[in-house]
Amino acid sequence: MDLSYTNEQNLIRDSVQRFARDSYPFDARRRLGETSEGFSRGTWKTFAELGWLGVALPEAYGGSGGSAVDVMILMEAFGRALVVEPYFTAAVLGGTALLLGGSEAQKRSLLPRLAAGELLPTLAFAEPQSRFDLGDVQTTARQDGAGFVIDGAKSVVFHAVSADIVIVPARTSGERRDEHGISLFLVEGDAAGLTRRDYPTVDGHRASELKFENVRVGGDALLGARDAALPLIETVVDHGTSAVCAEAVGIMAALYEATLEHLKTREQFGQPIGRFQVLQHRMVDIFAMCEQARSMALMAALTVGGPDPTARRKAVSAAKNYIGRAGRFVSQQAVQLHGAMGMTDELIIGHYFKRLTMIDTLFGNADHHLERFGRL
Amino acid sequence: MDLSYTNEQNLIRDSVQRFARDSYPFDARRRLGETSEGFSRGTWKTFAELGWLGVALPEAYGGSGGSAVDVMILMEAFGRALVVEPYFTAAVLGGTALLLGGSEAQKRSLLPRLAAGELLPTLAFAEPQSRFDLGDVQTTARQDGAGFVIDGAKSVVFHAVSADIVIVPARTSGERRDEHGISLFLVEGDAAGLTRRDYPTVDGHRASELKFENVRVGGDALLGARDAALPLIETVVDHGTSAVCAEAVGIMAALYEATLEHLKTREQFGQPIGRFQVLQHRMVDIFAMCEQARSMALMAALTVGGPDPTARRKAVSAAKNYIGRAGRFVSQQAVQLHGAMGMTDELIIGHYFKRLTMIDTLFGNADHHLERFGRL
Amino acid sequence: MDLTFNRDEQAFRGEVRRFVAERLPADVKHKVENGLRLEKDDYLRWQKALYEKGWAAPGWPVEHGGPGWTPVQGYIFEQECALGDAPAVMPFGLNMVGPVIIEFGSEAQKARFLPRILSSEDWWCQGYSEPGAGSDLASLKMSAVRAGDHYAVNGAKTWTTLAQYADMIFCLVRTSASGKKQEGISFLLIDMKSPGVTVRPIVTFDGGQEINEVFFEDVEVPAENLVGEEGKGWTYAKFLLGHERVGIAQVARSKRQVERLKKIAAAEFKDGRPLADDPNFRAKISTVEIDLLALEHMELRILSDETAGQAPGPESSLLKIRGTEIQQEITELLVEAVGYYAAPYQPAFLRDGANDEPVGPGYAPALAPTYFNWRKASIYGGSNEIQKNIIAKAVLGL
Amino acid sequence: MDLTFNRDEQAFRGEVRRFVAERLPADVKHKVENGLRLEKDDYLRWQKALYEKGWAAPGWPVEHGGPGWTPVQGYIFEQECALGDAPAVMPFGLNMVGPVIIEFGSEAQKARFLPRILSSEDWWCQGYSEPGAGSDLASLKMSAVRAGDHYAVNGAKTWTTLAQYADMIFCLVRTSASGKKQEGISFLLIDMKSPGVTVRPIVTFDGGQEINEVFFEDVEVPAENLVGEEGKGWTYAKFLLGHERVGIAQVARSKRQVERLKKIAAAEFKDGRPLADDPNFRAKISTVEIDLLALEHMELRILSDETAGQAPGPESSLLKIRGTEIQQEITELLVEAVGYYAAPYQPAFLRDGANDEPVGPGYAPALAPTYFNWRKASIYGGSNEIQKNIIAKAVLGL
Repeated sequence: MDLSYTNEQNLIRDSVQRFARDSYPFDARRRLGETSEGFSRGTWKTFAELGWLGVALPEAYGGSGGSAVDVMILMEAFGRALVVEPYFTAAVLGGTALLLGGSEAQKRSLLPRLAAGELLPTLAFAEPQSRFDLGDVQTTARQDGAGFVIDGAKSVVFHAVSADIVIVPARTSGERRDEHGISLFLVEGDAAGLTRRDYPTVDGHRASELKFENVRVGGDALLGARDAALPLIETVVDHGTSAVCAEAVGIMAALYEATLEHLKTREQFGQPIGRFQVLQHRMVDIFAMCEQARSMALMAALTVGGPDPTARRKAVSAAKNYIGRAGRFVSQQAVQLHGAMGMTDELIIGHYFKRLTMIDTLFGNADHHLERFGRL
Repeated sequence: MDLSYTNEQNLIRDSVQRFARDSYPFDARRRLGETSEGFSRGTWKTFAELGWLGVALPEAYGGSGGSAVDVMILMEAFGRALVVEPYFTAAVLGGTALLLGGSEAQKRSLLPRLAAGELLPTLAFAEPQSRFDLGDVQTTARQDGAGFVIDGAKSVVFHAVSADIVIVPARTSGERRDEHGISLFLVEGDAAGLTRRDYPTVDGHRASELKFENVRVGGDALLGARDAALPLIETVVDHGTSAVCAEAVGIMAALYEATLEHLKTREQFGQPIGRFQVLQHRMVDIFAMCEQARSMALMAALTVGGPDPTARRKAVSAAKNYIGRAGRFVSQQAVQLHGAMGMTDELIIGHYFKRLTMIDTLFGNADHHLERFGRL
Repeated sequence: MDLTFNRDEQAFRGEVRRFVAERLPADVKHKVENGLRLEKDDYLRWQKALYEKGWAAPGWPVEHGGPGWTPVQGYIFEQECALGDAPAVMPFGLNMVGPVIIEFGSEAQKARFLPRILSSEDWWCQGYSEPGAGSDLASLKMSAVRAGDHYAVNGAKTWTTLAQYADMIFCLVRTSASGKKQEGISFLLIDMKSPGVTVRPIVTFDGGQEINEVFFEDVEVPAENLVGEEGKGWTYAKFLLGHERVGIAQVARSKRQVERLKKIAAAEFKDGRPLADDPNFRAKISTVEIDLLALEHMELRILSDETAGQAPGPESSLLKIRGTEIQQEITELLVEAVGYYAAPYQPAFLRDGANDEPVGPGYAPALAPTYFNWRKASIYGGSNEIQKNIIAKAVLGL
Repeated sequence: MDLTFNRDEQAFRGEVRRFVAERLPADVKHKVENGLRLEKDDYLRWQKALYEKGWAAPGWPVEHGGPGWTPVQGYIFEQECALGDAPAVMPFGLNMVGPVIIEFGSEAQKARFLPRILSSEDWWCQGYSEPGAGSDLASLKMSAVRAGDHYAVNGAKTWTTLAQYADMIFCLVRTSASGKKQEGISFLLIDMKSPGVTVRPIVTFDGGQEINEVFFEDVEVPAENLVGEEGKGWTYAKFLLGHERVGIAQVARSKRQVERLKKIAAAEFKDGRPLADDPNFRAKISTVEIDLLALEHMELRILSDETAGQAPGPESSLLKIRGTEIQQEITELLVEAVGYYAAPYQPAFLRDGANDEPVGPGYAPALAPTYFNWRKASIYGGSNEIQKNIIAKAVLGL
């Protein structure tokens, strides 16, 4: 047993922390909110050059052969900087889906471009009625000659506005909530019959509602086995969940540090407010949750790529549940301890709050993962 | 709307508070634990003389025509004094069952004796498998001529060791958890075929496991309508629940006062520990819960005797849930704030703790009542 | 003892209910019901309807235009307004500066300000907090220096709610720097149109614009705008705090929100069944409902004591703490209920003017912003930590 | 990075597991598994088996009889003992006074006491708290006055765990009343059989007899029993506190209790179905399981830092706080699980000697007493409030 970083991981960590500190000022991030894509293509290119987009991909496909722990290191720093570039969508969800589901030809053609920052995939994992149930798929893909015709709707598809490829779960057989009968398709972002309604999210990202009307794709658009994609989707989403857990850990650590600093410097009643015992103990609770949240994210990252699906599900759901609960407490208390100042849009505190709130919902909230954990 | 006590209620309150303060010392209460009945027949007689046993019975049956609010006043003081006399069993459960279920003849023969302290009934509302489900009745009553033959088992029957009459729900038709088919029977405490296993409870009361083997009762032993006793049982148990909510409120108030006093007098680090802000805020939480618990017990007492069964159930379950949660917090914190001293058997604190814990279980714990509330 | 309203009280309740149903503008009701953002005019139209009926200032003495209600009537009025989705009354004029002027103001101040508060002609705001003095009000710095028949005022106030709408501001100002901090504070009424007053909006992280910084640069304030005596401002501020009890728990408004939560939970689906039927989510709803009942009946007991002649005490701090905790809990559950559709940011749908259909269900757009915004509730008006300090000291004697 | 044990660690785990399975007496295992009360002999039989194997003192240096394990091996040992239902090691000799003697004791003290601790020949207890000094240890009063070659000791210690079994007690005593409070404190080893020592049992409200008051009346203690220097007792006590980290979180023991909880919830019925299938109860079990995973992995990270050479810091206070909170939570859920059968008080069934069948299911009698008893966990060894003070100061710098 050894929980220390390798030399390579230390290098990645240094480089991403430096990037977050020096090259990703909060003001610039806010201005990105006014652009149509909501992020910087220049920054995306930098991510590619630094090897981050392919960090968890094998070298054969242009990656650097790392693991979910490397992803965790990046995501933690991205959390701290509130990075809006579509890393978890494209590199984690997209990358994992293509790597685990793709044929050799698909992998060879797509993954190197993803790692180079030239291809931006996204995964349409939710439908208007599905809530957090990945198997609740009403979108259909009807066989038509060698290809398929897709009809239906997908909701809250992150960064679809920028996506070259949308990975779409669609029903090739079975009924709405059947486990069997779901297949994955690669659909070009500008495919005929695919319409988007784009919007910003409350936490400063971009998402879209997608409508598929007679969208035709070729037989080579199928990703993975026909009718049997649900286990793959679940694995991919578990990788995404593990990644956003790490992002949340980065945010919580930043909130912890900012709040602790505030307690030490803000004076009221003639002394720093950190002299008040109630605030001291509250801060200890925050500290304890941050430490445990990081431990849980690490557990998930060390388990999510392993061979045992039950262990993977348990670790990911435990981490997501814990981090959902802890994130809520930490973000609420960070605002509370900052007082009215914590309510302002000017301070980063509120933006951390919003992102943590949305991470709880993402891929299923604390309750969803508690139940999933309990069923395993 | 008016939540002030009537003059009569003020008189009862003064008299029971005086009794609890002057005539029910904790030491004497502890010595009762070593007697076989676990309470004092002399005290019981006093209760009768003071009119407390019949406080909620109509004057026609030897009572004083009061209400559940009068019962609340008594139970609150009994809680504070940790009274072990079987008031909630005999006067509340027994009295309410006989009053609401009895024929005119049964009421005339039994209630005046109950009010006079000469008849001690109890209600066998639980079975070994039933948990908190009042309709889970396996004990059977088979018609035999004009009478019935009862077979089965009842568990944790409070004060059965002293009971002249056990009121027994038994199945006259239907299956184990059917709502229909349950009837109530009056069984003499010394009936042939009725065997008891008596034991003290962890909170210093007495209870027994009962076994019924071919216990014969006459046709006049039936209390209320045949096969249709469940609504009556539920009403009676709601009265009991309302009463123990008031008892819990008395205990919580006593814990609040004792702990506040401890915070003001116990010195550590050169000052009373009540100077520490964390303990101050904890004490405020305790205070807030005590105030709200009292409000909930009052709501239940003011609703339980009313005409609307849904309102009754909602009020009683809301009160029991709130008091279960608040009681747990208050009792745990009272021990914690007393430090190691709070762990001793010598101090009354631990005994309050035990009784509050058992009151949470009694008639269904906080979770049970939360669900019942949610179903209404 | 009786939990139900007597015949007179029931009749009164009916009267209020009818009035709200008839006179509350439908568009305002719609906004309140759906948690949308209210404009100045929305508040004013409702306030003016109340004024016409003589119900604008439930807490005021009859001689100044109060309706002369019992505490129970006041409670019923609050409750019916909330259940009927009327906007909350802006407290700054009617519940805050009004009672201070009534108690401590000069006859001239009464004659000049009270009628305009009653009729909502003047919109007031509150100048207490300063950038350096949040919870620790006593260390405020904004100065008012007497010069002939006026004060020269310099400094800044912050977190000033809806100052952008205000005609007048009541301020705690420092008129003396010597002696005990509290004793150098005075209570001054300032016209927002005075030269030297500027308002800088502060956007909150939910995207709303409710609070402001207000700067005072050599503002001349007539000496007749001083309330009571110089140096007594702290006393008046404490009086005001004790006065602000009615409706502080906001039970009826929270009940309306729970109803809304239940409706949404019934409309949302989880694993093919209504979310409202999910045992865990139902347990959460039931818990908050029960907590609300506990708060409601604690408030009723306090009200009953008040009716019996006992003055309201610092227990009102408990109502504030529990009231805001429950409000915040409900906003959280609303976000949970709606799943992914909490995410889209659609500011157009937070007002009423959007022509389009929103993304997701119609009830969704306001939910996350309301959750974010409502974090303020445990901070403003004395943070909940400060409230606990008050109870520990004043009630528990610690 | 790797969460799994390497081959050597796995082999070691197998060895410990086999040892526990073979050498732990079945009756002792039964008691631990079912939360029954342990007697002195139960502890001793297991301790002596460990001693024979050379595993009695995992934390001690090899020269004094320690096994020379890595931190990970120490962790595995703790874990396997807990999972195998071995009794917890009584810490007073092996984990508390032992390390102090090793670090600060004279050669004579080492030679005389350490072997007897290792072999469990001496049972030690701890004399810290006094009736007037609980959390505030520095104000202790028990006095030791030097008179020739001995100290004359007078005073009382309280909350002394299992003093009734003890051969020796280590005490903080006051050797000087002048100067800073802490500087007048010394660390003294006292034979419990000395004339003038009396033990008064304190019954706890669960009915147990674990704690005692110990009185000292003109007790003569040889001066050679002073550890280190006079007036340095406070320093040694702090050293001891920092040392007592291993296993403080009790994760493996709590895991065993969760397993037991699940078994009981599967055996209990609610509305005709196993309680374990009830969504709300299942959510509670899952929550405590997840909390336990969070604690476990925090402990593993600390362990990993330690293996990498970092000294254990005051973060161990976190392990104590969360460990005891989780233990208490599990005891609560066990009481909930068993419904009415928590009520019967059956002290005979808390020991192993009862011939009869208990009232209710066999697992029920110990549940309520254990819940009651376990309230001590957040009080002893420095209450959880004190632990938070320590973290706030030492880790957070507040």
